[in-house]
Amino acid sequence: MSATTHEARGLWAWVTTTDHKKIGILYGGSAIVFFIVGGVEALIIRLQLAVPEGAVVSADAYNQLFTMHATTMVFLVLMPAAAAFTNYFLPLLIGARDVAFPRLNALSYWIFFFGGLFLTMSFFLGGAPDGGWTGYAPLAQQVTETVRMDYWSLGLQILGVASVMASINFITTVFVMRAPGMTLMQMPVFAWMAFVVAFLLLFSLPIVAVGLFQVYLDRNLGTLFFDAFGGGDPILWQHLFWLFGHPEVYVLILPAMGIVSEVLPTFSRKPLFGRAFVIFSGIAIGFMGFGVWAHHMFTAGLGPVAEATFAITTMFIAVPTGVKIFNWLGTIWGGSIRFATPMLFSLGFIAMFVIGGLSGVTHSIVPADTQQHDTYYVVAHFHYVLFGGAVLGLFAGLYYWWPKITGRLLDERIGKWNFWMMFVGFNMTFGPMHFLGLNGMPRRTYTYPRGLGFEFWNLIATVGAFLIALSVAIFLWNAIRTRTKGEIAGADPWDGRTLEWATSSPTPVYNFAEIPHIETEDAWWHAKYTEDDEGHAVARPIQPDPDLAPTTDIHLPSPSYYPALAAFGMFLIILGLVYLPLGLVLSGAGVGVTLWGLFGWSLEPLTKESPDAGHPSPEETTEESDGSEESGDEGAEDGEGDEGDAQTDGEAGNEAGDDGDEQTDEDAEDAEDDKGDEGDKQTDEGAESAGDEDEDEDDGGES
Amino acid sequence: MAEATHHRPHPTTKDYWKIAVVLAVITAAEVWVTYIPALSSVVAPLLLTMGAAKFVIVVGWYMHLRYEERLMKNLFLIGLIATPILFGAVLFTFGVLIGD
Amino acid sequence: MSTDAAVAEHHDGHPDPVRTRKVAMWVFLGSECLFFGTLISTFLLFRTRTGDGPTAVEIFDIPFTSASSFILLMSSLTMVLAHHSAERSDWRRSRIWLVATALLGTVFLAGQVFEFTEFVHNGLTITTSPFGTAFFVLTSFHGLHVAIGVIMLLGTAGISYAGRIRPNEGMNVEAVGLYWHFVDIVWIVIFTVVYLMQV
Amino acid sequence: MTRRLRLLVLLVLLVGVSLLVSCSGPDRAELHQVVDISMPQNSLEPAGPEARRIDGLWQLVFWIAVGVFVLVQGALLFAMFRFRERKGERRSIKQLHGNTKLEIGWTLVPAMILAVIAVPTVSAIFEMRSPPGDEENVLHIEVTGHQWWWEFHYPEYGFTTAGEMHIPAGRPVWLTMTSADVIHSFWVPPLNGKRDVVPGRTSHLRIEADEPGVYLGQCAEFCGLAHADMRQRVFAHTAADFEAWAAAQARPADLPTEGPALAGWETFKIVCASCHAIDGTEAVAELAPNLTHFASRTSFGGASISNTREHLRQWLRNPSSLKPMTPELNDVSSGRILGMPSFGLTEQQLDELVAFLEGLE
Ligand code: HEA
Ligand code: HEA
Ligand code: CUA
Ligand SMILES: [Cu+2]
Repeated sequence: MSATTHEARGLWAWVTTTDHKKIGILYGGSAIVFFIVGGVEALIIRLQLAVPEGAVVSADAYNQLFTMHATTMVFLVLMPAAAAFTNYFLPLLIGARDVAFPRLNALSYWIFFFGGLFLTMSFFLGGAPDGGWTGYAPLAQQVTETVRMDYWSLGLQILGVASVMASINFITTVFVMRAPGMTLMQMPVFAWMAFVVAFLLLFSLPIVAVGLFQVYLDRNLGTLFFDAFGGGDPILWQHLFWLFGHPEVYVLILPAMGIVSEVLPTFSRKPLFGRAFVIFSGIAIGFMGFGVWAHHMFTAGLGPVAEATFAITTMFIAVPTGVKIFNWLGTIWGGSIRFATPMLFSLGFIAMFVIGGLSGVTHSIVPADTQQHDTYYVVAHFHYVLFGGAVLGLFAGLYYWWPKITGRLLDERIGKWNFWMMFVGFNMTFGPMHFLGLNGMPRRTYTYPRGLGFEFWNLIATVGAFLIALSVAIFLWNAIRTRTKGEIAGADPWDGRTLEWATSSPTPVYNFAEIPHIETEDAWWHAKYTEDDEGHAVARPIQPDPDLAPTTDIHLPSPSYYPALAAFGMFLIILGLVYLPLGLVLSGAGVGVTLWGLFGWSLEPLTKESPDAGHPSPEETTEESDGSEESGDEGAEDGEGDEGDAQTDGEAGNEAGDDGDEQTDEDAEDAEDDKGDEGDKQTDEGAESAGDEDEDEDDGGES
Repeated sequence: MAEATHHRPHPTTKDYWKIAVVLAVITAAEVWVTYIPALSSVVAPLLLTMGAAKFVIVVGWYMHLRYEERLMKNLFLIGLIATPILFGAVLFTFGVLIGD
Repeated sequence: MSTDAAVAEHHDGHPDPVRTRKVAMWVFLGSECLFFGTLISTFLLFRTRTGDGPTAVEIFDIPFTSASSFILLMSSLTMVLAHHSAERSDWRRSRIWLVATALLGTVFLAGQVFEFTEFVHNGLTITTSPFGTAFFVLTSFHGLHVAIGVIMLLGTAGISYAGRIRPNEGMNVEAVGLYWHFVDIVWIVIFTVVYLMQV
Repeated sequence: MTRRLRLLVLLVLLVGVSLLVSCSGPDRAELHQVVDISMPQNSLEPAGPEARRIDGLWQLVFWIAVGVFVLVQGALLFAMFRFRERKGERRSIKQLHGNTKLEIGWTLVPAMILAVIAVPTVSAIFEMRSPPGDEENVLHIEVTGHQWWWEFHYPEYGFTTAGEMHIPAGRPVWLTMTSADVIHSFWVPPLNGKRDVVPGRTSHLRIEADEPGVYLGQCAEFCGLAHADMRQRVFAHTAADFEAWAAAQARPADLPTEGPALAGWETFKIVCASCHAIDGTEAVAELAPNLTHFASRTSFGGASISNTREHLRQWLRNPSSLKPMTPELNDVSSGRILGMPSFGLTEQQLDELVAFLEGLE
């Protein structure tokens, strides 16, 4: 291993990187590849359904296709895409040099990578999962001759482990790594939504993790969890899945909402309207998202009391979501709107998400839902929120942040083609599905007979799907040609408001030459502008320079191949578990590899030869306990090293700052410190407002 | 550095032993009540309270949660509170809670 | 009550490593609550579904389980003593307590293995009835956590013995400690809800 | 590049569409034989009281949603047009940060709208789930979901049929449903919403048709390979016609006495009787549809295949060629039946069996 940071080159540099930016790019690249995979699956689905009695694929192949299409799009496209933006921009948005636990971050990515590989491999190893992305019992347990649903349960399991690790990492990062002075409420909205998402995953994934273990055990050890005839209960699975599944859908949409909340202000030259309300509605959605899961079970026979309760909780999620929509309208209202591609995608997001949301509310009307459930009307609903919402939002983010990541702008003219093609194709594909569903076409059907009146709209939908494919191809072309022909962006191409634009493009490895001190939200905008007495924006005479070089050397975490190695070990473990009993040999080897990776990791210093005598690098001692696969524990374990490192950075920054500073600035600093204090009172109120009553209970316990 | 966050003095070694004795006594009591037919009607609530007491003691003193800042308290408590609420609802739809 | 801590953090403008790792650990434990909550709820749903297999009353051996529960409970004492010594940089004593904790944990695991074999002899297996399924899966997952804890404890003691002592060693002991105590409180719940309340 | 794009689009469309039409399979169901309306499975054309009540709720919610939609999209488009930045222009913008009154407003208004929707919803939930009162003269039918066909048992008349349900129009029918294997969902959109059919549980559904007619539906919960082919046809008759039909169905089958049909019956006893029942004979197995009055049905194979001689022959020759099934995975001991095997019958045996089955009026 190279002694100093960033010596490794080429592929190896990517395998061993612990830089949150590179890991973010890895997530993003994987997401795009899987988007094409899941998209091609979708195109085959559409071909099969274009005409009645379609004969493009067999029923068996079709069931694998729609199951993997959904699994891919949800777990291997939207989640990693959100993870990509969070990884790359969360530290930048909060003025940090990295996440709290860089190597844990790498481990999360590599586990995700092998999880995706594992699921996709199944196509070539006796067939892909074919029980629907919801894997309903007892169907998922019925055929144990094939290993398809074993791939599904183990694949989702390991992807979940990766997400929990990442969530712990992001939550800790937000709590401890914010730039000095930045209160929670001053965090950019995207950072806030990523923060809420981390909590949603943290509390919903362990539930489905248990469910997935139960599926695996039922299939392989003959346990009776979901075996109705053995005394078990298939409905239990539906609860466990949707207790995770519904929070999950907000996991998919909140990051997009965060992106839109960053893009709209920038391209309206106006701050986000009702910032605090947008943030709190996000938190509210997070909380309420845990109280509606049974709306996926309205035909399962929960009994009228439960059905009525969940109908009401479900409806009222529309309220905080509406608050967001209306505040976005308030943001562009009275602004000066530039229709750059990111803005187009954001406005498209609002328009399309509202449609999907409204159809969602019609689902909450239980009697009506007994007609809509498991029909194409539901398929229409969730594609309007997932594609019209999440995907359009993520594309907005791609066009918005591409220059910060690559240093070059994506071509605007091609971008507009991309948007309009996708917008039209999307509505052509999924708009008709509303009619199909209400006219009686169930989902998950490999074909439909002539004479039910489904022919016309299905053909339209298929044509639309190919328009979408074309738009995606246009995007890929735009991305490729930008690498050479793209216009050089400069640090702040959009006249941005938040900290990521306060450093040069592409982002330097150290993120910021000096760790900024934060007094307000939209700190970068306030560095460039002031408001006159009527509140009009006025450019400051002296503009800040984002392209400063660091005045002291900054120590960053060294590359390490141990995270990737440990992840590979886990891959071997689950692969072995598919093929019991012989596979146990492979699993055993996997355990060995995993332990090797974690042990090597625990003895490897995070920053090599840190000259900083003031901070004895404690890494060697940090991770003795990594014999375990306890994500949280590792988190805790390698935190120390990272923090030791973060300290050196912090000081480097500060010293540099103080050296160059004039008298006035020092006052300013004191002022900041005070801000810092009250800031933190807010901090805790902000974060803990939820838990106050818990607080009391706890005291009660003590006395 | 950890001390910086502590407001009440940490327990001493002696305190820890005392706490252990308390825990042991409660455990004994728990087992004891299950053998008393007279208490069979109230045994469930009794056990739950005693279990909860042990739980709080370990979390509060041995895990020092009562000495930590609210942030950490609440990070843990959100999960702790959410669990019974969510699964209370689930078991309700199965009629388990009413059942007995 | 947290403000001072936070202020302390903000005055020197960079985060406090001890706090960082504690936050991460508590976050993780919050997540673990739902993990075991799911397993325990599954058991509560199936506790009476014993089919033609043995019921809780027939199978449980309360005195024995009480003993092993007591042992695990006391391992929390040794654990906290290990942490206490470590904070006062008394590494020798700290190591002794760590090993003692690991030993108690191992004894508990041995007890669980014995209990399982007993149950199987008396006709309760993982496939006998939903009750058996839920019971074995819940207690095995807890046992797995204990086993991992034992490895972590021995690792900590070992590396401390290897002489790699650093000011933050105390923190490592605390991290392992938090995990260990959590495993213990989970058992407190299981012992009360799964064992005592079923007989 | 504009022209190039247009060309691309055209190409994709042409290739795609031509490709598709070419690979559309034969019409197995021949629905035009039994129904003349254009959308016989439409939830928006209710044909009974339950479906009509649902439709009423739907209409209410739909139009409210349309209202919200128009307002929001209208505001969006207006703002986009009114506040667009013109070329070169660089206004300095008033930095509005928010307005608490507005926030309260657009929190409360949606909440109130939803409260309005909630009231009829909740009452409908409770009323539509209530079992029939004794005063109603309901017809009871026991429904069992199988992979991949529906079994209908008429307890008052003591006969069992499959795939096709006959009911008296204008009279409520109370379904008592369960599943023999995995979860299915009983759904005939014109008559009522769907209800899941869960193994180990019984669920209920009330359906009623105003007028005589044919109403189509299909299993709505993904239940494996042939989920798409697990269909049902509901025939509503006048009271008299229904009683006549029921009486006919209640009769035991009249077995052939000579000719190929008799030979067919012999083959049936050896080959088919291990799974199929024919009332009043020694064929009593219940793993597959009861065939007592097979010839009186318009369809078979989970009501997904029209009951014609050609289809019947093809089915008996190789069932999986008409409907995707995996009989190789059948496991009678565990009751897992995933399709009808192909028995490699000779052409003559096929003729005889067809003759026999066509005799089961
Ligand atoms: C990004 C993902 C996402 C999002 C954000 C949502 C959002 C919502 N969903 Fe959706 N949903 C899915 C993804 C999502 N859903 C998926 C994947 C499924 C299918 C799973 C499967 O079976 O495979 C599903 C299924 C699903 C069902 C089950 C349907 C069935 O199977 O029978 C229901 C039922 O209530 C539902 C409801 C809702 C509601 C009420 C919202 C609300 O959050 C919407 C709120 C938003 C608005 C309402 C619009 C904006 C608000 C205003 C403009 C204010 C004014 C509005 C009013 C006064 C009404 N969804
Ligand atoms: C994020 C989530 C997401 C996304 C983005 C999509 C995108 C699409 N979905 Fe998907 N879908 C789901 C989530 C999603 N879906 C879920 C959860 C289900 C439920 C599954 C279940 O029931 O279990 C589902 C089910 C589902 C069905 C119902 C299947 C059934 O019930 O039988 C259909 C049918 O049309 C469908 C279609 C499509 C189409 C046409 C797209 C298109 O938008 C796809 C567009 C993308 C591409 C086309 C990319 C490919 C690009 C190219 C090909 C360019 C060429 C370049 C190269 C090859 C280099 N989806
Ligand atoms: Cu039966 Cu779908
Ligand atoms: Cu939902």
